[in-house]
Amino acid sequence: MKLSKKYFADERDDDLVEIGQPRPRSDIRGHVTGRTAYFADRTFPGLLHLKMVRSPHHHARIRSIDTSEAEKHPGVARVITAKDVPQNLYTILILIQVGPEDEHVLAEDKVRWKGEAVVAVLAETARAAEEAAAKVKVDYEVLDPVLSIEDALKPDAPIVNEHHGRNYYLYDSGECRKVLFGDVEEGFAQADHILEETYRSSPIEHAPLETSGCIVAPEANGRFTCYTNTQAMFFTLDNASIILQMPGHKLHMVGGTVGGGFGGKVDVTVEPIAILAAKLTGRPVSFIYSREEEMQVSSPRAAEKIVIKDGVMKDGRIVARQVTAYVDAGAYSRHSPYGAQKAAAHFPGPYTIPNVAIDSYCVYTNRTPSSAMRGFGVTIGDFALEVQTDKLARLIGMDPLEFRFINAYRDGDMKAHRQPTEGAALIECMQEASVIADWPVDERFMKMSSRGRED
Amino acid sequence: MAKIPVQFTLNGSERAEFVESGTTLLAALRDKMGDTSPKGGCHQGTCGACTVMVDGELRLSCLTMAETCNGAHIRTTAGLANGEVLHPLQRAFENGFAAQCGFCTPGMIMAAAALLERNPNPSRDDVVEAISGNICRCTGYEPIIQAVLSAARANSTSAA
Amino acid sequence: MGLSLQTYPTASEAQSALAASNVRYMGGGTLVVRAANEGDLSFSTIVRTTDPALSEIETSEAGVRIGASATMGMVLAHPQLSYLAPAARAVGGPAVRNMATVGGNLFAPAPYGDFTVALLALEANVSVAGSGEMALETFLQEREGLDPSALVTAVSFAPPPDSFRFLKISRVHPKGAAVLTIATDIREETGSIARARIALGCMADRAIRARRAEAALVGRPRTQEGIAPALAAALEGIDPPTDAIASAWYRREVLPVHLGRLLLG
Amino acid sequence: MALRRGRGVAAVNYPTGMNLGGDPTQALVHSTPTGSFMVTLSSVDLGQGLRTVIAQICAETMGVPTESVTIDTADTDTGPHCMGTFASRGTHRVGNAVVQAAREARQVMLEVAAEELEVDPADLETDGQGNIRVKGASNLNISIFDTALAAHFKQGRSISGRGMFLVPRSYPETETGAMKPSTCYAHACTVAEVEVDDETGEVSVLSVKNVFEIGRALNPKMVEQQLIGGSWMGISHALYETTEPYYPNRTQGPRDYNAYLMPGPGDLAETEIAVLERPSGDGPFGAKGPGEMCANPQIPAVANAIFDAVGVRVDTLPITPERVLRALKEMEAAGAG
Repeated sequence: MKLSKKYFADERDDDLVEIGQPRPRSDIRGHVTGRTAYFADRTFPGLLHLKMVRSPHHHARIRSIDTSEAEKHPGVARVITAKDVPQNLYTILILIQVGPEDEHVLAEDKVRWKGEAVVAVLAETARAAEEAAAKVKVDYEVLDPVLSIEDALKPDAPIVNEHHGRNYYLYDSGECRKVLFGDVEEGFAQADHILEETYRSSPIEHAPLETSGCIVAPEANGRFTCYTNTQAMFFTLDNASIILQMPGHKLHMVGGTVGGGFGGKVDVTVEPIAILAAKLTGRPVSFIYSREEEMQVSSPRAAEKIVIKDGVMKDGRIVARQVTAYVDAGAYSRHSPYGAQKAAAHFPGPYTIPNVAIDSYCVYTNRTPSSAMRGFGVTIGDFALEVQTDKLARLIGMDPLEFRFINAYRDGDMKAHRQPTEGAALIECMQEASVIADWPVDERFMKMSSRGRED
Repeated sequence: MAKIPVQFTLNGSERAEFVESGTTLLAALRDKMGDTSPKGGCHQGTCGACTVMVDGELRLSCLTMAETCNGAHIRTTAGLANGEVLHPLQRAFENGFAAQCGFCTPGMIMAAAALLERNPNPSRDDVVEAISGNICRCTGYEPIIQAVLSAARANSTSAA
Repeated sequence: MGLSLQTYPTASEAQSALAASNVRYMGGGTLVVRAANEGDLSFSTIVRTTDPALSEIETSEAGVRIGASATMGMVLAHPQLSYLAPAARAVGGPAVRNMATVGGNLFAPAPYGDFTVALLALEANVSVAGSGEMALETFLQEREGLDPSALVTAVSFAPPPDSFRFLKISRVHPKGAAVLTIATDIREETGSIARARIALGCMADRAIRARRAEAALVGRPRTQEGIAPALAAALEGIDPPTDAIASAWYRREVLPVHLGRLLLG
Repeated sequence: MALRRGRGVAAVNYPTGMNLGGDPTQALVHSTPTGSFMVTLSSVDLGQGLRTVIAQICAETMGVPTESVTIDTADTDTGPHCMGTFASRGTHRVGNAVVQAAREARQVMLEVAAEELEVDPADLETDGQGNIRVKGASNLNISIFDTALAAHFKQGRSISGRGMFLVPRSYPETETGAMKPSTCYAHACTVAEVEVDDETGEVSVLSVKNVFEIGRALNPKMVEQQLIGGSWMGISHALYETTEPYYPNRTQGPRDYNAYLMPGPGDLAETEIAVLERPSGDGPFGAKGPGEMCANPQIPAVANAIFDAVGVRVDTLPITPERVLRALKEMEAAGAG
């Protein structure tokens, strides 16, 4: 790695003692000797294993659930259904007032995605739990699923999630989060070229080496200690407290080093049901996703569809950018309304464009609920923006790197969401890239600065 | 359920436990013998986090039945260091910042140790092949490859 | 119910144990223990044998016999089987290769079973305890219909002259599941192909012979034009799977490309 | 057959912390009787090395060596609230809370030392080696060890501090979307070079040259490891990853690491990293959050390089060999027709 100190040297104090030093990682000795403690590196006598019975359908009504055979299976300690969960309806961001509650801890009336949790089985061994889970009988009436953003937004589409009453999230701004700046139609009218393109992505899994999970131990004083690999201790505690209708002081979350997160361990999907199981049985409970569950059941990065329409001048200036973005939330909100909102704030990218219109939708389908993942709301948007930018440069016959210099934002420029740019450094990154990648650009671009405009 | 005796040498110590028939070596090591250095990343044989050595050969402990290891010599990352003196691979992983979350590290180090025991002067391709059964989601592999090569160099220097 | 493992000192005792219900035979464990870990409830007893005869590898100029319990690692380490090293190395990473057996590979579904593709091009025979010997091609076709207690004990084949080639295309390197696998044994005499054996992996749910392509090669020169009919013929009768690695469409599209490169390479 | 090379560029920015703010973190710092320092948090270390960088931030602020700082975290019985480790917020938000807590603790520490030395606290400085001395008179000094002992057993004071960092929540204006999503942005530019097999659609990323502007590299080696890993993940997103290869048919959904595709150790691009530092106005020592941003620019850079190599656009992720080959065949058909 090259630490390039020549840029912005006057804005930095480089005479610090500890900051800037390559101190060894405090956890590295544990990692290389195998002694780092992860949540599952503990043993508990009498540990019960939780296995989840999951929906085999994208969308179905539950007519009945019969757990009687499963309960009789040797080694089974308890079978848990929706009626056992004190506050079965929840949504994780309710803590910061992003509602409505739209998801069941265990399915009640309907299942809305293939893999949704329906019944939890607790047994002495994982094998006994598997065997008993196979004996749970769920009678489903299969419903038409909604499997794409386009289908979800059709006027006659089946409703995926009745708690929203429509197949998109309703913001205070309406059916989407909007950003309006300048006059995009006027911009298109003056443009030399218009380019409208559509970009898409597939869900992406975090694939951490350690799957999501927790072990809950009931304590003698009536509290529950939950050893968990959550990325957010109090997020988990507070949501568990609401779901279980249990005061927070009854709960004790213990984390440690997490075996990779990437956003996949921000959802609160394992802890509440495991704590409930420990409460109902009085025994320690382990609920750890299998690799298959981690891959297909834990929420992925959302599939997205992004339509970008640009107006560009022959001299390289982008004069209008209209973005319509759709984030496929799957069946439940989790963090997707937040993600779609973050996308609205991120467009039109790190460029100064005088006329911008953004519509960012959070859409519900009968897909695995999507949620947080490294850069969500931005990562796929950046793919779309930067491929589009490349297309614009080629459309007017300009070098793609030089084209970006022309449009790059600089300190003082007003962004589309009406914040003045501060602390920009895109131009300097491109200057350094020009050098290290041997991609020469015109001298005037090498003289540019993010700190202001020449004229 | 009848319990089955398992008895083997773990990192030089004689160990014996009773396990349920059908228990994997990974479960026996972690739950019965207190060696949690092998990690259960997939239980499918596709991630390598549970890699150990059985009689000098790399094995996936999640796919190995514990009772098939009776009488064997089993080595795990927990037994690599000689007291406080780290194995050259452990030193190289530390110095090279070759671990982030650390969950793949014990298995990765066992895979690398098996390579260096057979081939003290591996090429980059040899290292790539040796760790190919071990998934890492954090580092992008390059620091790990460099650490293994550097451990090999350190070894050959100290031998010379 | 739980799960139990039964270990027998001889193959014949293991074979007898396989007659019971809910039993699965375990070679190296890479298929069976995985299935058990994943909650496969179709078996509750795992049978294995420690019979040393099953792990033997015998090589002579006349023939090679590899015991079903021999691992990919043992094949890789064998000095007389270097032509099979690329195929053995195609199976998993080093730890898996120390476990995965030659016998087990015969049962691996696409996109796995790369080693079997090599054996198929070598026209190997499979020894099945109780049923005697049968051609690997027949075995693969009749695999599911065999007696539940049928136990594969060995594979055997004639060692090829320096004419054996193996190619595995995967998305991930060096260890990745196959987009496709090709093994060929092409022998030339006086400028044209006299004998051709081609086996394909991932062109059906199990390894298959490309007999039409083989026929289209015989008598032809090993040139771009010479092999062209064979490349077209290779697409006849295939039914490639669609999986996470590649679609049937893609596998079909690139089979002639890779086969052509292997034949001319 | 032809292996055709191309290169592409992409430039991005990325906001630090939760979008629109409103994501608090608290920290407590206290000394032990013998002058070690405990930072108490409930933040989670996911492997990015939060504990180490937080120890460095505390040490720099206190004026003590990093090794004398212990991080006690991820326990809700002991640590005060933290929103969590996500949204590239760890270093920035937790770091700021720790700076505030450490400043308060440092002030008490200097007051205790001043009383022992019978000087004005404003005249004192730390030497970074575990001592406090009078500015300009280095013979007038006291060790932090003795200072902590005096605080505990003689003066009856607690060398401790409380820290809290909260970017106030911004509420978007409904019609215009006027809002404050973030207080600082990291930046990046990546140039990728690829080789495309025009008969099979296979893409190899030969090299990626990444420039990242991250405010301040608080620990350059840990920054480097995160940026290298992130760059790998970006390439992986571009070419490999999907949980639903043929959606809506879920039958081929990957269930393991054999089927969930990511570049293996034999698929690595030659990776170059350059880091620029333009300190943020409100980050601890100018730091911004690089954790998420570093995996983004490779995706469009690779896509643009593929176009440069073979002249086709694949606007759907991941850019699989199949999608490239289909696009090549469509282009061929269009050209022929």
